[in-house]
Amino acid sequence: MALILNEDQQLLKQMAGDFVKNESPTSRIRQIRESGDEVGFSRELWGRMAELGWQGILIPEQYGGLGMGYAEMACVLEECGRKLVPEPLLSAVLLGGNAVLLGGNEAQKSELLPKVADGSLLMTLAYQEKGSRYSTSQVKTAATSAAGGYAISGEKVLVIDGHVADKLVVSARTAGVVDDPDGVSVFMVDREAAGVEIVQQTTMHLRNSAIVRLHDVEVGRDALLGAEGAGVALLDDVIDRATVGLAAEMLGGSLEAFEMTLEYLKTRKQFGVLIGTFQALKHRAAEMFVELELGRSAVAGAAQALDSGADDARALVSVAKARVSDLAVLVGYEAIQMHGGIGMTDEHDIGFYLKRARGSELTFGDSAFHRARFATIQGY
Amino acid sequence: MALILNEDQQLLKQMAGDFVKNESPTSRIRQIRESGDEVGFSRELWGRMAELGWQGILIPEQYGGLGMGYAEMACVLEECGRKLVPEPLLSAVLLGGNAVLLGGNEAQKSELLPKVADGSLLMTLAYQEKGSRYSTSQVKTAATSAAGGYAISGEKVLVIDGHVADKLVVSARTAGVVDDPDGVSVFMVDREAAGVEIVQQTTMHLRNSAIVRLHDVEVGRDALLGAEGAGVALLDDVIDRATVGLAAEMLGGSLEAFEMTLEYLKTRKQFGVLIGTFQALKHRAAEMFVELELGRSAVAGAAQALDSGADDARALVSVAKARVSDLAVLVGYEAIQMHGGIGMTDEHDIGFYLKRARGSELTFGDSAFHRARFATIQGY
Amino acid sequence: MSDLESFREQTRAWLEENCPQSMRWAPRKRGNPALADDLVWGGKKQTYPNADAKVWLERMAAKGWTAPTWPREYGGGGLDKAQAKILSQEMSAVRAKPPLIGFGLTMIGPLLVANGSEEQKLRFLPEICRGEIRWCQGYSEPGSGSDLASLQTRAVVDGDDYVLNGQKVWTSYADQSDWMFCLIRTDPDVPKHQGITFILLDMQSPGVSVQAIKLISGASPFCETFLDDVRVPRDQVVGAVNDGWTMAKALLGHERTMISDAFSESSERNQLVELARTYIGEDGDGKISDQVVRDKIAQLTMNKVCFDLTVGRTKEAAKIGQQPGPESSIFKYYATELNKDRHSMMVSVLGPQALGWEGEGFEQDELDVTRSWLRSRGNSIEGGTSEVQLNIIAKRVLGLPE
Amino acid sequence: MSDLESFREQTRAWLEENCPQSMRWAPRKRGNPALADDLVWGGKKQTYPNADAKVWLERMAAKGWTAPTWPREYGGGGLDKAQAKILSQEMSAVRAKPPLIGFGLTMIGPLLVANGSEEQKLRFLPEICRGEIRWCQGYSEPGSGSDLASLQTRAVVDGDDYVLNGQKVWTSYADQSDWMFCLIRTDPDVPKHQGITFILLDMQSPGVSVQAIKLISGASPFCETFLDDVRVPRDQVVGAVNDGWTMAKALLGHERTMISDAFSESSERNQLVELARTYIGEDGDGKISDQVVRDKIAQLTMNKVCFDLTVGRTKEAAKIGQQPGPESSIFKYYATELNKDRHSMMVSVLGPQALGWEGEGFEQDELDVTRSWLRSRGNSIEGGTSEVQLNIIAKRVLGLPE
Repeated sequence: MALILNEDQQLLKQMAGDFVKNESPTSRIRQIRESGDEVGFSRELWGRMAELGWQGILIPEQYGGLGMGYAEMACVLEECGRKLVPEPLLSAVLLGGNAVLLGGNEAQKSELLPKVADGSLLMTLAYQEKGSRYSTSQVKTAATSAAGGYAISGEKVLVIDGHVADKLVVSARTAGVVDDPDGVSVFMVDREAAGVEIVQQTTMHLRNSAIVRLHDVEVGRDALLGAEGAGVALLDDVIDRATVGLAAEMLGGSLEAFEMTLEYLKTRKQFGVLIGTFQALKHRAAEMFVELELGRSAVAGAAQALDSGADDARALVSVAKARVSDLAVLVGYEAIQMHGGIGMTDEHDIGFYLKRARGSELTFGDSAFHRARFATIQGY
Repeated sequence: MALILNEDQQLLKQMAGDFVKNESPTSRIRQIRESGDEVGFSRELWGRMAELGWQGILIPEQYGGLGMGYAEMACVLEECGRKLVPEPLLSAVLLGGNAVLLGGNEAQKSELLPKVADGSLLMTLAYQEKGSRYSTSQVKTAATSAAGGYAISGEKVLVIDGHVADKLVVSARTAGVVDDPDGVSVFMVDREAAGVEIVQQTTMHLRNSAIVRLHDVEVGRDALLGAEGAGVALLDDVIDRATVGLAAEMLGGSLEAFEMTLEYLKTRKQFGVLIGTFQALKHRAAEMFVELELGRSAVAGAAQALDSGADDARALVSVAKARVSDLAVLVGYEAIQMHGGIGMTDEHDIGFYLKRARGSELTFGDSAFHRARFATIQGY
Repeated sequence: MSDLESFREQTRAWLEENCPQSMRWAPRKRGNPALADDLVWGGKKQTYPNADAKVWLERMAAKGWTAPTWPREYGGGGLDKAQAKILSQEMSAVRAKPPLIGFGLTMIGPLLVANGSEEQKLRFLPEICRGEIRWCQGYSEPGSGSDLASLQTRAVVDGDDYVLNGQKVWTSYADQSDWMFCLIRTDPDVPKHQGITFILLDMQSPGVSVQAIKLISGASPFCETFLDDVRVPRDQVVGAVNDGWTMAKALLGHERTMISDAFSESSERNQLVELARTYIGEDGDGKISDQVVRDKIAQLTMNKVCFDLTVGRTKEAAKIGQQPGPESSIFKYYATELNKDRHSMMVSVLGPQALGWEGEGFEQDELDVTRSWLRSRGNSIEGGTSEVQLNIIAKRVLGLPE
Repeated sequence: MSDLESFREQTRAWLEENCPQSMRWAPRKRGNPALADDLVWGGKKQTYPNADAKVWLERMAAKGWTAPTWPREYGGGGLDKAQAKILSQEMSAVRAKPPLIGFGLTMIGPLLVANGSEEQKLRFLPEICRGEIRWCQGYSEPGSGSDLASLQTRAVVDGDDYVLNGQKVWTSYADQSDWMFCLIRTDPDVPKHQGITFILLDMQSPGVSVQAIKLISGASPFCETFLDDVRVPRDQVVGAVNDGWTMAKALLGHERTMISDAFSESSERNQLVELARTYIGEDGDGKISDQVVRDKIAQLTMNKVCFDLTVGRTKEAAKIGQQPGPESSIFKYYATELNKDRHSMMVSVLGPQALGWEGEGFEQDELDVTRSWLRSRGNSIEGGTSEVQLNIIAKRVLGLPE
């Protein structure tokens, strides 16, 4: 196991942290919210991230990437999570890019992955439907055979960065009924294709998202990723990887909120003394620290398991997502409470961290979902 | 609702508290344990309780009792719970007596209840079997028709005060298969009857208990309590009432353990100061106080619901048992932790309270059992 | 027929005749906090939700029944306790909404009745009863937080006036209010609990400016109030100069009770169950299909039952004239923690449908759950933090050493 | 072949030949704490579980491999780190049980190697290596609890001796031990962390009496030790007089690591699942039939996984020569809290079958669950309470103000 960072990884993390601190303070996300900016991120900064190679970290060298792993990706995403960086790494690389990498044939990979790696192509995954909750098999969207391919109809919601994605990876049912694990297929759909309607959503946690409506959208056979009807396995694999990325981001957000709170405890006076001298708060801070360290281990363990192709990778992904979900919400709640009234104001940044914490908790499965999945994997 | 005590009840409680404090300090239960006393309580003290009328509180005046209710019974049991009083009120009155009161015909009631009320007859309920957990329908013990009545065979465990009970109220299957809610019948069996074998058990929580083995024990038709095959409803009603009694006892034990701990916090010094000055411990003590007040309300609510015959009585019994189960374990754990090393020694009484807390928690259903039952009653 | 019985009959008849149908609660919606918007807070900025609301207030105020137990000379109803109880029961019987609510009736009014000068009573109480002025409370300041006595806003005597300078925060609806009752430091040279005076302030006074504070939930129930050389006549002091802390303590008690009362409605008890049926589903027996969710909902519901029973104990004791027991010290703490837990669970039950802020893809009910959840996080901060509540229990109830 | 490779080959061959079959772990039972009874703690009161245990100890001690890295002149193996790692790996490969365990090897021995006088090393270390003396630790006193430095046991100089008076408690297995290393106050007139001296005490000395403390679990792993005019030669002081606190700190660190290590075996991870299958049952798919229990077991198992991963981080860092990071401060706290939670849950899973203490009606395994649960409650008290651990994290790691 490689649970601690080697020198290269430490350097990568350090650089990512500096970049984020200098280029993307938390105030950015506030500005984007206030301005109603429809893009919701900076294409210029996205380009500079590509220069640093971030979009290519997970992509093999033969497709123009750096061929590194989740340990490295987690370093970058943890730092991005600290400042709630809005650029679409999660969607473009971990969802869209991974769908091609894990499900695509050689032609698809050769064509698309280099563009993902250099940041020129934005992809995302459109798998959730209203009421589908955290399931990949709850698919009502239907793909029927059409001349030379398929015609897809249905509605996808909470598509991360769906408002800007050039290509949408869409799950649709080619056979079976809702909740049937077989019969789901995965297609790539161009945003410009006839019948695609995209409506931007405004989320509580300020994660750029969209509704994607497909009205008899025709795609060719070459739009299929992986075998027809075998999409659930592909979706689960893709989402597992995105989940580790999200967990790293959540760890970063939790660390930042914790450190902001620690700083507040050390500077805020009440009743004539620093509130950080109150033992009840000290113990709660120490308990948060314990959870943060366990969360860090969980993320490292899951990343390492993916990188080494370990048998227990899926179980460790659930461990990580369950842990950081509970961790992020705990820290978010405690951060607000310890900040007192000021923490309840929209003006203070700490509220963003609570919102993002729960938003991410409810993305790719909350802790109860992952405990149940873990138990199933473990055979009990 | 009558959630607070009226003057008579306050007086009863005060007198019970004084009696228990003077006559039955916690040291008694230690002495009984050390001496290996096979009776496990004092017949003399039992007689004096009868003089005070405690055994007759719940028994209608026409059968020689005081015709009072669960509010009054709870007053007495709360005080008994404070000192872990070993006399068999729970078994003789709340289990055995109630089985006759709720299930018996006029002849049975007229014959037996006066003896329960004056303390001369010890009865108990033998319903649990190995593996039956908290279910009243998990009954393997079988009653088959025999000349003039039934022949009963089977094994009952953890029969409270079964080692001294004169009459055992036994559940046995007259029809159906294990776990079938129909087909269970309730019989009275004399301890002296041929084929009855009683083996005393040594329990962690020092609750006098026994295994009762029945080898083709013959009983007449007049041994049946209630209708043949309708025993589960009777058992549930009886156990509901005993549960409220046990909950009152648990509340008393929790209050005593809490007060012992509070006293320790006020007198024990560490690092040169009283440990009760540490804010982390203060907050935990205050949280325990909150739980104690809620537990007190829950017990009062359930007692009042039984006394008024309220529709929601069963739901409130579950609320009370779930609450005091969690409360008693919380207080037991915190009491040991706050006492530190001395709390871990057998020599200190506080350990008795933790053991009794969990012992009572696992009697008549733990909090998870009662939450599920509550949800079912509430229709969700 | 006794006097009380005849009072009951007359009251019932009057209410039946005078309470407009639209000012009666719909049976099922009682206690739904969304409906609080329908209620009349009074004041010059009041816009009535409908014509009936105004009529209802005017009719009740004319009888003095907006403040039934206050003396008639100050605009109240002059009822004794038994009569007031009957009025309350009969209003419940016809499901009448309160004609008027707010800090005037529940906080500053009672204080003036008990501690105001005759002049103050005659000046303010009738206006309060008629809903003509709305009040806000100016206690907290930036930096004071839980340590209320550390306040810094200063008043210095200048002729017949005080001149006030400083800043108040967390003033509920200061932007909607006509007057503020506030705590001001009048003597900086004595220990902090002394030297504070309770002052009534006209929000129209020159030098008063108000700015709404936007919360993480998006709502703005609180304001910052800036006081810049604001002149207040010295006869607007309530109680003795430098004895404001005594006045404040009584009112703070009121506020804590109100906050916990706000959560003690039991009609919402099963909202979680309804949400779970919708968002999680149920099995063939009508049980919530996820047992873990069901277990947590049962726990929260039981918590609520236990809390309601505890409040019930205090109410029963009050009925027979007993002082609130130690159990009342847990109300603020537990009610707010419970409310937070309940809202937190509602978000979990909604799952991804709780991710909305506004716009397409989410029902209004869903958006309300999310925003109410965020708002609930402040419950354990405002009106005395949970930490302060635990400190109080540890000290005053348990007697643990300082 | 490198020197290390040849060392590995020789070691493996020697172990294969010399480690008796009965002194090898059964593959599945590794980490089962019940087996700790098989292990040899040494000392004059040691009764060997079987003849092989004695042979195995003698053979290993003859090679110095009971203390592989100690110098050969003190009875150790004189191995360097690389060799010691190979020995450890090869012992694992043949599943050899340790020939000898105890405080001599893990606590007082290393301290003497580092800080003992030459005389002390020659006198004690060989006996420790051969398992001839067993040690106990005399730190805690009645009333000292978490505040170790407040100890009161006094030593006064009399000729070449110290004369000791006082009482030690929580001495693990003092009744089984030959020697005690203890902290004694030698100067009462200086601040409490000063004036303490680290002294080695022969338990056979006149004036020493030992009484076992029975715990709530029924077991007696600890003793009280009374010291009544006990004479100890002054050359049995380790380190400088009045510098005992420095000595103690190093050892206390050792103890904390040991306690958390004791719970980091992962073979027990699924004991809860097995118990749940037996006592709760499973559904048609082999899932635990009570989803709430299943959820809690998954939570506890995940907690354990996260803890093991955290320990793994420290071990990896140690391998590349890094100091333990801040994560190591959580080990004692979390390991003991987790162990308590796990045992508490085991009792819940057993339900009524956890009610036994002894005798009929309960299986031995059930009685063990109950007693182990009770024993586990002490984990967060001994070796530094959880409260002290949280204080340490708050102060040293988080830098929160005093």
